[in-house]
Amino acid sequence: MYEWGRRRIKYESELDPAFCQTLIEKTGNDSIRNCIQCGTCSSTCPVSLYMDFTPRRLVAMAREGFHDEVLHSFTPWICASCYSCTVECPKEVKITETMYAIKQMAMDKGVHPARFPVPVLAREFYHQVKANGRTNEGRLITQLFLKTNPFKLIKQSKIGMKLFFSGRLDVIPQKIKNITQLRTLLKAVNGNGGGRAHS
Amino acid sequence: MSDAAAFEPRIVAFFCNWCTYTAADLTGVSRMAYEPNVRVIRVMCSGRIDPEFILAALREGADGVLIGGCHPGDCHYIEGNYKMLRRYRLLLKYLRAMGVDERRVRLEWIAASEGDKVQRVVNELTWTIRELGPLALPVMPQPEGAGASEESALAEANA
Amino acid sequence: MSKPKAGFNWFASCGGCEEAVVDLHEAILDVVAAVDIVFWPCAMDFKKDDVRAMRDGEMDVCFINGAIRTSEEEEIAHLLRRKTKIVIAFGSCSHMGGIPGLGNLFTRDEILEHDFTQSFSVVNPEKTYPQEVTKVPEGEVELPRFLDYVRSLNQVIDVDYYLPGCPPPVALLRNAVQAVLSGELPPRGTVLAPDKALCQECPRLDSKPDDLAITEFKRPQEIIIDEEKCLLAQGLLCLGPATRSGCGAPCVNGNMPCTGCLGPTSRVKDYGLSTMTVFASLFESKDEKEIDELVDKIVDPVGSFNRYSLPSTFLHRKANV
Amino acid sequence: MSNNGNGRTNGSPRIGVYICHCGINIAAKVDVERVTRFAETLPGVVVSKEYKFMCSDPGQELIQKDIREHDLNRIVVASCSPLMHEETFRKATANAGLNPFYFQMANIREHVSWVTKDKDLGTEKAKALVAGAVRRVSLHQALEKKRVDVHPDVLIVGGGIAGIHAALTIANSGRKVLLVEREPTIGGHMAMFDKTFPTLDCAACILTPKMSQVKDHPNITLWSYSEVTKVDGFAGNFTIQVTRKPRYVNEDECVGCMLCIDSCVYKQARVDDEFNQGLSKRKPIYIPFPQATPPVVVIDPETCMQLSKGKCKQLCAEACEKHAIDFNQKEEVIEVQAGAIILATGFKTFNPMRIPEYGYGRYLNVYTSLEVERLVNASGPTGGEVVLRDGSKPKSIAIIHCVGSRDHKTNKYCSRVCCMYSLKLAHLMKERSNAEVYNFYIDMRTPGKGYEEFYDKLLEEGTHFIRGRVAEVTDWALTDAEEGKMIVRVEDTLVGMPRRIPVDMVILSVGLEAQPDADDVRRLFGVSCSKQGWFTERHPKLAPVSTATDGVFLAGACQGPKDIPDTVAQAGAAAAEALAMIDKGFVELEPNTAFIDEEVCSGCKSCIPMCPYTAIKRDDEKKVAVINEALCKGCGTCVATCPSGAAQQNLFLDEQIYEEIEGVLNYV
Amino acid sequence: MTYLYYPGCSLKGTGKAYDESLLAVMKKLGVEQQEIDDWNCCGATAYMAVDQDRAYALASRNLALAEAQGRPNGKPVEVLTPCNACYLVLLKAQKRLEEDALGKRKLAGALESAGLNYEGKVSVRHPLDIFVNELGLDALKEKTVNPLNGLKVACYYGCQIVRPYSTFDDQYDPVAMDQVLEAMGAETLKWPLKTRCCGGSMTGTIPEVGMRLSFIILKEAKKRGADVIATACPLCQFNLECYQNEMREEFGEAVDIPVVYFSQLMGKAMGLSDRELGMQRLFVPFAVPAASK
Repeated sequence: MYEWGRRRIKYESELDPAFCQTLIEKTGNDSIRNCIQCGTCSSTCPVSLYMDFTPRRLVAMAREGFHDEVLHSFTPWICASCYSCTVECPKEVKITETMYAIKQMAMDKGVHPARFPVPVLAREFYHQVKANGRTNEGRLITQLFLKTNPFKLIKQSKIGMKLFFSGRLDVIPQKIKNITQLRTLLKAVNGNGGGRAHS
Repeated sequence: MSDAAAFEPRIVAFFCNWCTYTAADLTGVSRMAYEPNVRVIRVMCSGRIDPEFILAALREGADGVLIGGCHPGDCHYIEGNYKMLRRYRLLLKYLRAMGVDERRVRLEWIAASEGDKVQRVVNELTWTIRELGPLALPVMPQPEGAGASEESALAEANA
Repeated sequence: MSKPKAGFNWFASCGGCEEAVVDLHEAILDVVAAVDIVFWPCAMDFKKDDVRAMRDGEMDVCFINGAIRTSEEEEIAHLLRRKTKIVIAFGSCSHMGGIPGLGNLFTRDEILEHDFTQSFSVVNPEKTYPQEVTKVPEGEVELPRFLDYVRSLNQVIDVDYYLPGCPPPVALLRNAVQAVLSGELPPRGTVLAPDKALCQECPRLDSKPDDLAITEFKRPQEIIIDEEKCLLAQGLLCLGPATRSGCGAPCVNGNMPCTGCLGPTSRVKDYGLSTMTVFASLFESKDEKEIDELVDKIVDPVGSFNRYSLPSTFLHRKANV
Repeated sequence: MSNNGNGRTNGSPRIGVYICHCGINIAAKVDVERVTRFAETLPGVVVSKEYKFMCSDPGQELIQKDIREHDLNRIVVASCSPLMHEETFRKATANAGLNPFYFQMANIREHVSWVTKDKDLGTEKAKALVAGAVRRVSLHQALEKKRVDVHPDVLIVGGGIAGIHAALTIANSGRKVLLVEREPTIGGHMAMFDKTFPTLDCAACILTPKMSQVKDHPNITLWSYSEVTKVDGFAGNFTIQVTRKPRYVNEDECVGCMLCIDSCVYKQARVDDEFNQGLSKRKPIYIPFPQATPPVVVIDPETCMQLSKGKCKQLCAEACEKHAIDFNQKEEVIEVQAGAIILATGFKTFNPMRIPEYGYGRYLNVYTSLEVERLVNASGPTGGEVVLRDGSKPKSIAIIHCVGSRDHKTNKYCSRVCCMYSLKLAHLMKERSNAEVYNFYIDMRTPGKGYEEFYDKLLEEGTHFIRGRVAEVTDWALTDAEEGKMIVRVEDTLVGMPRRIPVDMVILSVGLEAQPDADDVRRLFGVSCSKQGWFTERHPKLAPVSTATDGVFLAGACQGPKDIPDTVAQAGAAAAEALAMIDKGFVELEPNTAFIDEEVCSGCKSCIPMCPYTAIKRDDEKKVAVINEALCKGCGTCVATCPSGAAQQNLFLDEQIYEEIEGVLNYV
Repeated sequence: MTYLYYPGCSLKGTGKAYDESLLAVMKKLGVEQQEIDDWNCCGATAYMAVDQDRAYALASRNLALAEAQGRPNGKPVEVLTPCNACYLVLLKAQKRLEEDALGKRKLAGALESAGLNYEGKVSVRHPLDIFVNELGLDALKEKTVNPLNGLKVACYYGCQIVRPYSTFDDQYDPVAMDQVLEAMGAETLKWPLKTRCCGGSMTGTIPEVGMRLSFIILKEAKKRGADVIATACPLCQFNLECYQNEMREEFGEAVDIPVVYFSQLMGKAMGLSDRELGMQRLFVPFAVPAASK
């Protein structure tokens, strides 16, 4: 949001020239260098209207090293992973993957915007998988609201009840048989980020 | 395998004048860098390439050979490339029988506009051969080699 | 003036070449009359020491047949070289490695193991292998070393001339002897046979189509061979187009394809590759799969194209073994 | 193998080696000094020198001086690709009195310095290539180029503006031209346009006079509705087979009165009119447009009752006083000779069905730019009035740029003309309909004489320019204003906000693509083409209208998207190149032909089926193969095949190649 | 051929009806299936977004299990994956293991330490792909006993079924579901929102945005006269159906319209009972109108 008197200029010394490269290594492809700033991503995106920076602007900023703006932006947290930007991009920029990478970097640095419960959801998701091998939607949602906005839980309880009575809410989590194997597997992977998601 | 790091393959390439040689020029014009291990010999048509050249190159110390011709149907001389293809398929069988890894001799169709393909193919072949290691064809002692002096020594001893 | 001194020797070969000398029939008397045979272990009792005793270059000409496989053969080859003015590699084995040369498809150990333990006719439960030195009550007995590979004669010593063939055709031998006697010899290194391929003297050449395209390969036992028609046109692997002439095409006249014993003409560096090239180029198909199907019909490309010449190819022997 | 003698064919070589810096093009990645010193150590090398630009006059003089002073008899230049400067250095060698084929080139620019990152490795590679060239050149032999007379006629394929202009240029110089056009009329795409940018000349006004000149020119033979089906021969002497499709109307008789069309049993025109892009209908017997050249009707066998069903009252034939209609006309195949060929086969427009997001084919009022060209054309289906399919007038129009251009999923390249023609259409639409016109562009590209000024003019006219590539043309409305309209979803990238813009009409500025049969055509003429199907010129800068095949030239958009001024300029250039070749009267052929050494040839006939040009015959007397030098094109396939080494190829002797192999491998 | 079936967590929870109806329909069609034993969570979007490598590991375990249980016999093992998110993640992992040598090496090590091995012989398929491209529409027509005549269906594919790795249908305007339901007599809507995002997990995380996205889809389907929306994703179905009351409160406009799984409609046409198809689990009840019978 614009504040009166706040300066609107970027000095070269404030930029992180290595930022783009870091991001590229994270996503494993250098497609964002191909961006021609045509805006197809932003116009095809169903949620770009809720973002602080459109995906196109985020790519432009990432490429030029606007480290702070990019990591603090809530654009990636709004991304719904629908991939329409990725498939429509005329230069085959992997935008969705780039959003993932930005999220991971933001979480690593602990700078993600606090009001977005996505990391909370991810963390809960991770714990459930680690414990049972599968997720339980009911618990997922309950935990999410408990940890972010208990008030919402009350609001949503009506739906919850309905789900329960239509047999669509499993209260008892399903657990896979060979959970040891799964844990060994997850442990063997060198997590490439999101360190906080499973700490 | 510690030698593998130091080993740099020597590769001879035979490129046809019209498609692949021109493509390699385009790779240059487009400044697409590739592994420096390849030495290109220009012929007018892949049909000119005699398998004897390929094996002569291996015998002379090449670790791999690349043959580049026009795509099927595109040969500047109508169908020289098919003749090369036939020789190549038979040659591969011969190489297998003779214990030479067939990945060392590669035939590729590369059109004049495919500068990027030259880059890719040369890199791939170089990397493959780096993994395969030196060809090290068996060498036979040459006339007047060790055997000769041994015999003389033997003869003198017996004399 | 004394008669020229001549020698004959026999290394790794079947003995057929010696037979070819005998095949001179009455002409052999002329040879004997014209030269002094000072060394011919096959026919008369000569020992190594007899050769050693000669002066260097004492023999005017020596015909050497057979490839080099053992240490003894190598030693004697060098010895003969020193004692001889003109060394003539006599027959395919000596010229290009010959049939024994196909031993280069295997390692020495593979051959020994097969021959002394696995062969049908062998019973050798203790796996006894020939030893180079064996102690017997009388002392030590030595056997020559079985070398790692087979070589043609020129891969061991310098060779002056080559008389190709398996065995060399009598006519060529006669010409060679005459040339030696008259002293009218071509440049060193020459193969003493016409420098044109067999098709030149093939009686069936006219039946060879101008637009020959190979669509199939047959083995001689699979078809009834037309006695008039070009063998290649009948789908047989006839190596005539790539092989030196001078033999009078006895195989073709006997209704069998040429197998290439006279080796290549002078411009060819690798006989097997050269023959493969001509056949492959003549395949009809342009489709990789079909080509491979045809290639599959050539069961043994090395044996088919390098029957007599494996050691003198670019590769010499099977690699990476 | 040492058992076969391999005497060198030439006596003691005295070789001069010249290494080029090419400014820093080579010197940056090759230590030229080191390579020069290395070359001195090679056998036979008498002098080894380096120079900044070998191809320059002083560079060439350096070689010539050395030839005379050091009595050199062999020259090696290590510089760029032989395809670039081999001829230059051969001439330099010849000017010093040496046979030009005592020369060999090592390519240390395209194949070394430009593709190698490390200078040491580049230097090593350059050394290897120089060694190969030195070893090879010592076996070079003196050769002579063969001269062949040139046939003076020119064949031009394609009768769009490029073919028309080239044909007129050549015909005006007094040479004969055969112009072959696939469609029933010449004129190509330009004939469909209304106005041309940036001057807004009427396309018909400037094109149709040229079309009639073609028809009337005594030196031009025009074969429309015809295709080239076979090409044989070589530069200066092409034999071309042309297939003339039956138009079922005798071309010499028809006067273009069109009475036949009026009397066709079809009272109503029912067939989509190709010329009007399907926006109007025509009859089975038709003339593509009033100024069609030749002005001869044509019958479409697919829809004509007589030709498709075999049953019709044949009212057309009755109506024709000249009795020109002939239902029995058959396809004709004619063989012609020409010395040079100009390809001017043009382009096709991108089919926007491939981008379903833009709704072409789904929403009625989404048009391609070519359709709109017809729509605004006074002789078009609406007489130039801008109306939608339901007859209403659009109040707002979106023009979407880069449809099928700059897009990895369709065509990666920029089609070059769309920005300008979009501006032209924006102007025309505004002028004719007074609608709000929105241009959606990624980058505005107006590099041409008067082009930027045209853009300025459009800006002044109040047309909207929104920088952003459209994601979607859709019809789901979010606001009342959007109801019943098509909505263009786009990010206004300059504002940084997504926008939804409701419009009545959408114009897709479709890109240019190569003709769908470009691949067959290029094979026919032996030229190469890029992955996208554009014919490849011999050199992008220095030989832009020549091809890899001597005697075949390119004009117009078949070589790549281009606008009318560029097309005409290129057509003139192609005409000039063709004329230069013809007026010289002869062509020189490379001496790299094959020959047979009768001493070695056994007459085994293996080489005969190898030759695609039937240049090899067997001399039954001598029992040896004989190569007809005039027919041989020098591929060397017979040489590689010959099992006894009797067949050899000039400039590519077996021994020369073996020397080069040994040289590049064992150079240290 | 027997397909290996990977239901995913949602089909055992909120998407139970999808599981039930799909299995019933496949049984009726004679498509044999066998659930992958001991499958685990696919590693879906929420996970993929923050810990890519572990997400791939989760997916790979499923692929490895499938490969072992399917006993590849030259042909790839076909894994039937009805949930959009699972489909995308498994497909993405499969592609990565195919194309990215480095990624493969990384994963292979991890799999090995867990006693697993994946050789790349699994092909991930969506039921719609199977119905259209393997079974064929004629087979579906044959099994139709109660054609859905007169029923106007808005086919809603969701985003991840055709993007970005899948190739069986157009990425912008897919038609597989339309073809299936048309073959069974229904009339399908030509509309531009077939693949527009429903909001995904945002209905939970940022409900104001998530609900808005679902609302747009429901409103447009209703406006175009759809009787019912057919979905192919448990999350889409949940978002579109369960929040309809909340949407009415939030946006002041009723968008009540039944939202069912395409497999439920198929089952209706094939004469299966409501119970078999899990119809009782719907929040917004749906019955094929009498007129259409």
